[in-house]
Amino acid sequence: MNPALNSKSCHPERSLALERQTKSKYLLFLYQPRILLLATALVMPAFSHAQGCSLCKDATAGSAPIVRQSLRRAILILGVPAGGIFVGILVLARRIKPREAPESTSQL
Amino acid sequence: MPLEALCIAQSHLWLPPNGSLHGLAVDRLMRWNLIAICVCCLAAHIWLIAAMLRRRRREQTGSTALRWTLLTALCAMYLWMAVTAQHLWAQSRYAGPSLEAMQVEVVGEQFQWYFRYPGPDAAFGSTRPNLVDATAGNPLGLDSRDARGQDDVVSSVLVLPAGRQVDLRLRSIDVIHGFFVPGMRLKENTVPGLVLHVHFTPATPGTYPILCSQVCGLGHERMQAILSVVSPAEFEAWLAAREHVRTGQRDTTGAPVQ
Amino acid sequence: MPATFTRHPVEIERKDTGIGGKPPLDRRPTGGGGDGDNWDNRPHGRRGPRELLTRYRLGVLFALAGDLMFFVALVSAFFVRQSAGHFDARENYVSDWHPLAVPPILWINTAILILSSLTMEMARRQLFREIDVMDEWLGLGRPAVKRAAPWLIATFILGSLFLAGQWIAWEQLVQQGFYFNSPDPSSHFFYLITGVHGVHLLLGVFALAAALGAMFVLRRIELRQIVVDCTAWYWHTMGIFWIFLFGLLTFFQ
Amino acid sequence: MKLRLFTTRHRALGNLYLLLSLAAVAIGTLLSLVMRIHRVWPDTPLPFYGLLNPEDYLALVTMHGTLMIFFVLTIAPQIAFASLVLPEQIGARSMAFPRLNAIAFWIAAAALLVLLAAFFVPKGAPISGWTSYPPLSAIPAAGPGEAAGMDLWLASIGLFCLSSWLAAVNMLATILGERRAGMTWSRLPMTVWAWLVTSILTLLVFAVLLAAIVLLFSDRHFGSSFFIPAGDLVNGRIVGRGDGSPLLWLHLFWFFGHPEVYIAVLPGMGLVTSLFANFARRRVPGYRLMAAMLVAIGLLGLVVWGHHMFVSGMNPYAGTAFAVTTMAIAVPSTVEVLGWLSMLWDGGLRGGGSRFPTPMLFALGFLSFFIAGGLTGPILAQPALDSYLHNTFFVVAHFHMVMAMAGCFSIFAGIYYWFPLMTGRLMNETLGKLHFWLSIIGAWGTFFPMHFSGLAGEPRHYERLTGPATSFSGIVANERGITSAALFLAAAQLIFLWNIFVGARRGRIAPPNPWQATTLEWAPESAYAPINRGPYEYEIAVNEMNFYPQWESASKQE
Repeated sequence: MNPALNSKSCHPERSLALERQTKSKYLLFLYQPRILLLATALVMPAFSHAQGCSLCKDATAGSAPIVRQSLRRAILILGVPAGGIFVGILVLARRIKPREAPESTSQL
Repeated sequence: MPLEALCIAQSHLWLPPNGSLHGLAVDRLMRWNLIAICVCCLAAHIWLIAAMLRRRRREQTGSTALRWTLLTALCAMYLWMAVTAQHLWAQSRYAGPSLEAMQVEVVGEQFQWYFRYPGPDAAFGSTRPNLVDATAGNPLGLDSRDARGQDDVVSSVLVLPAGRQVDLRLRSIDVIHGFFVPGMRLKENTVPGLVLHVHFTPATPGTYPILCSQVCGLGHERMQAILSVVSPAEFEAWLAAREHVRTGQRDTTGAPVQ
Repeated sequence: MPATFTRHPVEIERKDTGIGGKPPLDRRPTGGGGDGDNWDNRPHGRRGPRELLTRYRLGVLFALAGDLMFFVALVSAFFVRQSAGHFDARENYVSDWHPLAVPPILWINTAILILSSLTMEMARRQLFREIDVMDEWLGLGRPAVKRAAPWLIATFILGSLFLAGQWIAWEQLVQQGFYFNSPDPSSHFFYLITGVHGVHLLLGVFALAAALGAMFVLRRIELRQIVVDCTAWYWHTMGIFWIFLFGLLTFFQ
Repeated sequence: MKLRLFTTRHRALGNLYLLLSLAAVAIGTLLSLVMRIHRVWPDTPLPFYGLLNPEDYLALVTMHGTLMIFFVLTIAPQIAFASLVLPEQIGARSMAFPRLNAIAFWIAAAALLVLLAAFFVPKGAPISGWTSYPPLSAIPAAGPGEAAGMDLWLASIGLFCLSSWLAAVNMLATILGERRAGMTWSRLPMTVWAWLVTSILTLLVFAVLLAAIVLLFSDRHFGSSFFIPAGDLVNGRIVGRGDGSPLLWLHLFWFFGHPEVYIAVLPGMGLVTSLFANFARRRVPGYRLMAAMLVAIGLLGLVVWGHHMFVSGMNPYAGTAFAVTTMAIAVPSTVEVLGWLSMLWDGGLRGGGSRFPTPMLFALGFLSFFIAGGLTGPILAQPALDSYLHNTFFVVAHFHMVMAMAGCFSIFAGIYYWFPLMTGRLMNETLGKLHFWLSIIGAWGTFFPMHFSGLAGEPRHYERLTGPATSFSGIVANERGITSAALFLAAAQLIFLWNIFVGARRGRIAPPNPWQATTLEWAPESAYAPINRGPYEYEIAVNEMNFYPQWESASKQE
């Protein structure tokens, strides 16, 4: 795991480092689609800090920290199950063999 | 396409004249991005047409190496785009406004922009939606019992001094509007229930149109205002004139005094 | 598996026993070429036993995955709305969310629902007991249906009880002065979540009734199995959803 | 093919779906023409209508977007083409649940009728755009059309969510469960991969949209306050009761709205891959990589929705995070484009058995628009630039090129390609080529200049340029050009309609496998051998046939 991605990166330079490292991750998964999942999983913390940074004087200064924290929770609540179901269906698809596959008939 | 790439290369690229400090960097970034994608688009189309004209051959001329090189190059381009753009974004948005930035409140309501200056006490008076009454000269619902609001100046034009950083607090009374100043390369929605802040520094004096960029109802395209950037002296004079007529009813038809 | 299962060829496709295990000997895929009875080029190739069951289970599974996202969206809205607020005239942040004390009867309802899930599972198992299924295939009465029916009826009653309990919970809330459109958002969410889930369970109860009827009407054992099986999976999933939603409403107010 | 209404046969349903989309696209195009004409001559009364009011213009925008995105770009490439050829392509005899397929179609048809009914209720259709941001869409008093029209809009989209949810369940069950022996994951045609991804996306995001619609509806009618903030004052009445948050709607809606774009364009990507392989007579280079990239686009597409909200009061750090993921999507898309280009280049396309029939031309057109429109994506993915370009015509140009035009061209390609499967006849090649060239000229002429209007800062949804906005006077010439090009483009589609209807009646009878294709939808009725070869085995010199169809079993070869 990538420390810069998990640490609360609220400062510009650190979050720049954050997205550089994330980019390089994305370049990787060209060769290894599996790394895509890892990369997405790594960006998730970025989302989680995205809405909840106590230093943000700007755009959301009008909303209380609890709102941003709840928004970040909501983003995770939306994104994580969706990605999970997506990957789950793909895994299921790998498990199911075409009909009359020579050895085992597909069962759930 | 090549012509576009050229005339993009030599500046203005159809953007309205820029009047803000950060606008220069935005324009530069925009220009280089447009050049990059025009070149890519052009190259891709040339490749496409060349492939259509190329005589078919039996043997597999595997261009795998070429593909991966191109892919790496393009990814480097995306990385460069992302990094530079995020750098600019961080400069303009991550940090709050400077402490001596001038506070101005922008209020959008169907279909009109209002701009409120805090006055000498540098504090905005509280507003109540049930007091809003544009005909009675109180379009923002200023609470007259709030001392901080006594010296607030409400105007329908946004007059700003050149060279001083401005911290806009964006509010909306009814629906989501989009506060868009093309000349300042500035856009932020005004969301009811939220107070959003954007800060920028108007540089060159002049008048710039203020538009509503988020569809807000049947008068959407009429919801416009004028930003006039004046010299600090003129601005002081204008503000002083407004503050004199402040008592009792408010003046909502402020025009910049010359 | 005895060969007595084979009907005449036109009937064979998609009309197959739900009895698990390998396809009958003469149905084994003989991949490409082989004996004259190569069933690979029989008009509608079949996968062998449980094909139909698998298909319907897949359908129910995907439908429920989408349904899960529906509830997930409601839950995320719950959390956002919970913390939303505004700055009052004195510039302090006030929120209009007041935690709602859920009626205690919900605990009883939850227990009832869990119980109904158990009875549903019993009913489902009854329809997959090899001996009874064999008998039904051989036309010796319908022991499986006879065993399953009481459990199914029990599930039906328990499900109706749950719905009635939810209704009572609403009544109690109304007596406490919490309506759907009362200014308190937590009551919006209570009514919305319980209501949406109640609609799902209402459909489930209808499905139970339909399955109960179908068990006696349907002539083919595998269809009876499918009806009960899919209803069971739906019912279990709704039970799990309810446990999560109940935890949300109770502990995350 | 005889078109029976209450059928459950997948091909007939595919035709019905396509006819539904055809009706929707015809209406949507007419609406867009009215908009274009009104933008250039705002004060000339329209025939049969009279003068167009501002709210009418916004209603046109809303209905155009809703019709095109939901009823054309979601239905036609995905479920229409899927129920047309998906079962054959995986070697099945029908969809997993034929009746469910029919039910989904009829729900979609009902949704279309409900939506069109919004034109005829008092105060007309909704004016809040296809994104219908609250509070504008949550408060009937907020504008004309926000009362009954908005309710009908919500009902229609709710029905549509239900329909596409059922359709997605059906497609998933079919793709996963109904494949013939030997149709392994590495032997699926690329279209099936695309349909797999889009049906998963549909399953996930339309449920969320349905939830959002339920919340909005209860805000409108049951006095709740999910999206309406406190003290919200509309038309002099305080309607805000609780502390609702409009941003919540934005999050929920765009969580649906962005994957929707991929639902619209991914099937086209799969289809053109097949068409390139078919007409260039080549294998698909890096088949596994291309398929994996389709999946990657779909998966990444789930976590980029925030880039529609850079200027909507979202936290700047969220902007960065979403911008990173959005940029990341450019990578798999680039892999796809490079794959196509090198695939076309390697063999060369002139002579040697490779041809340019109409489907191939439209596939190439798709590629052109996908490149041109996709490349502006990385610009809009940068918050710093998007905060200027957001909701300007630059965005309009971007998504019309990469979603609308690329999507429509892939639909055209599919219709020309699979027309023999629908009607047993071929469409007229000459008319088809004419249709293609006029269309691509008209489409480029319509949507490319919009970039310049957008760079000049002209916002969307403006009925006319008044007040300070007249500073865009330099744009007017551009606008005229766009409008005339749009009229040209629409006129070119008449050729297509004529070609369809004449082709369906008196077109040349199609030979079996007219395109010399390898995928299974062209298999003769009698071929049920298990699959033992990949989908794109072209340019293999065997006896008098330079390709192996997938239905040719190994035993037949030796």
